[in-house]
Amino acid sequence: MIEVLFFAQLREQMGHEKLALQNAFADLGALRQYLMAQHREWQDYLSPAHSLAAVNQCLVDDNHPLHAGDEVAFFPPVTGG
Amino acid sequence: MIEVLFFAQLREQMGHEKLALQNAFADLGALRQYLMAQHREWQDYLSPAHSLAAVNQCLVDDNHPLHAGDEVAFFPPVTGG
Amino acid sequence: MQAKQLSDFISVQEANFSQAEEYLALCAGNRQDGAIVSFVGLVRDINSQHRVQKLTLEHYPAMTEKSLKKIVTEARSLWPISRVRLIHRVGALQASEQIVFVGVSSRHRGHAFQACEFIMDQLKTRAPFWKKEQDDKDEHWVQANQQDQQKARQWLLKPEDLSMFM
Amino acid sequence: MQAKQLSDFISVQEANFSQAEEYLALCAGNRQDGAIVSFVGLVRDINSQHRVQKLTLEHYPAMTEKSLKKIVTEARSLWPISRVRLIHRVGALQASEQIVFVGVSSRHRGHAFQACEFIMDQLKTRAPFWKKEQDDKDEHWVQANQQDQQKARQWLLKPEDLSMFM
Repeated sequence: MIEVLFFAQLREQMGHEKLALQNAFADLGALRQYLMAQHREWQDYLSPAHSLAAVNQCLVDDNHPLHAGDEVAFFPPVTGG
Repeated sequence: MIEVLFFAQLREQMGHEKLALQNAFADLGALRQYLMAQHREWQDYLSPAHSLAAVNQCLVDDNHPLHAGDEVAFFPPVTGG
Repeated sequence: MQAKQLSDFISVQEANFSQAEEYLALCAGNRQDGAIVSFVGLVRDINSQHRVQKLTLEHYPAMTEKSLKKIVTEARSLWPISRVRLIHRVGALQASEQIVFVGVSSRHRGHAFQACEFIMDQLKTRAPFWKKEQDDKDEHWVQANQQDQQKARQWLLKPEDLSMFM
Repeated sequence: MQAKQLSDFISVQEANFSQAEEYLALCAGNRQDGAIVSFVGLVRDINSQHRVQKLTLEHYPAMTEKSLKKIVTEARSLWPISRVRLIHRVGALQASEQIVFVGVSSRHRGHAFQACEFIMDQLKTRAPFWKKEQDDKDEHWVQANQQDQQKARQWLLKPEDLSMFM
């Protein structure tokens, strides 16, 4: 299982705080493509141009491999400080 | 009259805190050369490599013109902060 | 450099902090360092032409401290700094309130300035915080700005300029 | 930027200063600025391998404040900063004591960092202060260091790098 979290504006846009997926994905890019294919709007919200992604709480890019039990998070560019 | 002040290590080396000169000098360089010619050691102490100079409390170089009433100061490179 | 002087304090908290106490923690018993640089970020009254009434800071708790520790570790690998203190607030904040503190002590001021600014620049683009602003018109998520991305990247792109300070 | 926020406080004094009070003076009633950067210089315990017992700071009173004002004016011409506070102590100081404070407030952090470091770098090479150190061996005048000269010059030599922050 892979747990997918959403934060801030992206959480509101997606209408989900968390998803639990049973599928296996080779890498973050495969998971992203899978989610983007679910709804027309998600295509936009989850595109790499509009969102960052972390796997197990570290920022990574689409080539990062995924394993069962990973915690994946998608969120907008950060605005702290 | 031109008043010449010395500070810090240079004051101790020169053995003077202040000199009052009646001579006229075209510029700071002329005054510096005049003083350097007074004692063999002053040649070294007052060389531009070892001392900075201010005219009327502003850092200047040897081309700066001098006028009667100017306050000139020579001092080592500064070490505040 | 004495190893015991190398300590990090990192905190993510709702409570306000005292800049004065943070400064003292950087100085107390610290006889080796000649330089203390500190940064405080405040909620600005006016952002993008609208008057900010309040601000809510959301974060990703499991990741926040981890990402801040990583940034401080990178700063330590770039400059010989001694003490680092980093506090970031979350939750509801009013205009003029303190949001973030970064303090760095070092033997030499150049290292402390560079490390402090580096930590802020990296935090701005890599630490999982998001601001929601309530102004006199509406409530909206603050958009990330391009200049912050550039500032953060510049540290990585110019090693020859960095080497000057090392 | 509101004109009333543009104020300089410059002081050359024997008395110690409170970093906490200086920070408050940069923040109090300041609703426009998002960034406060401050620097404090301390007497280091050990300089050039000898243990510093005490330090005496001599200055050129007629010139000191004038030169500090000039440096702050230059910083204002380079970056849109709001409040500046600059204090330099003179006279006898012990190890670990505070020597100098520079604090800058600004809307954006990059400007505050740059202006604060610029003021320190210029002060180090242009303000008429001289340190005499008493260590466990003898009393001697501190020699100016070449790195400070380079740091001060670098601000003048690289306008294209500066423009990035403006």
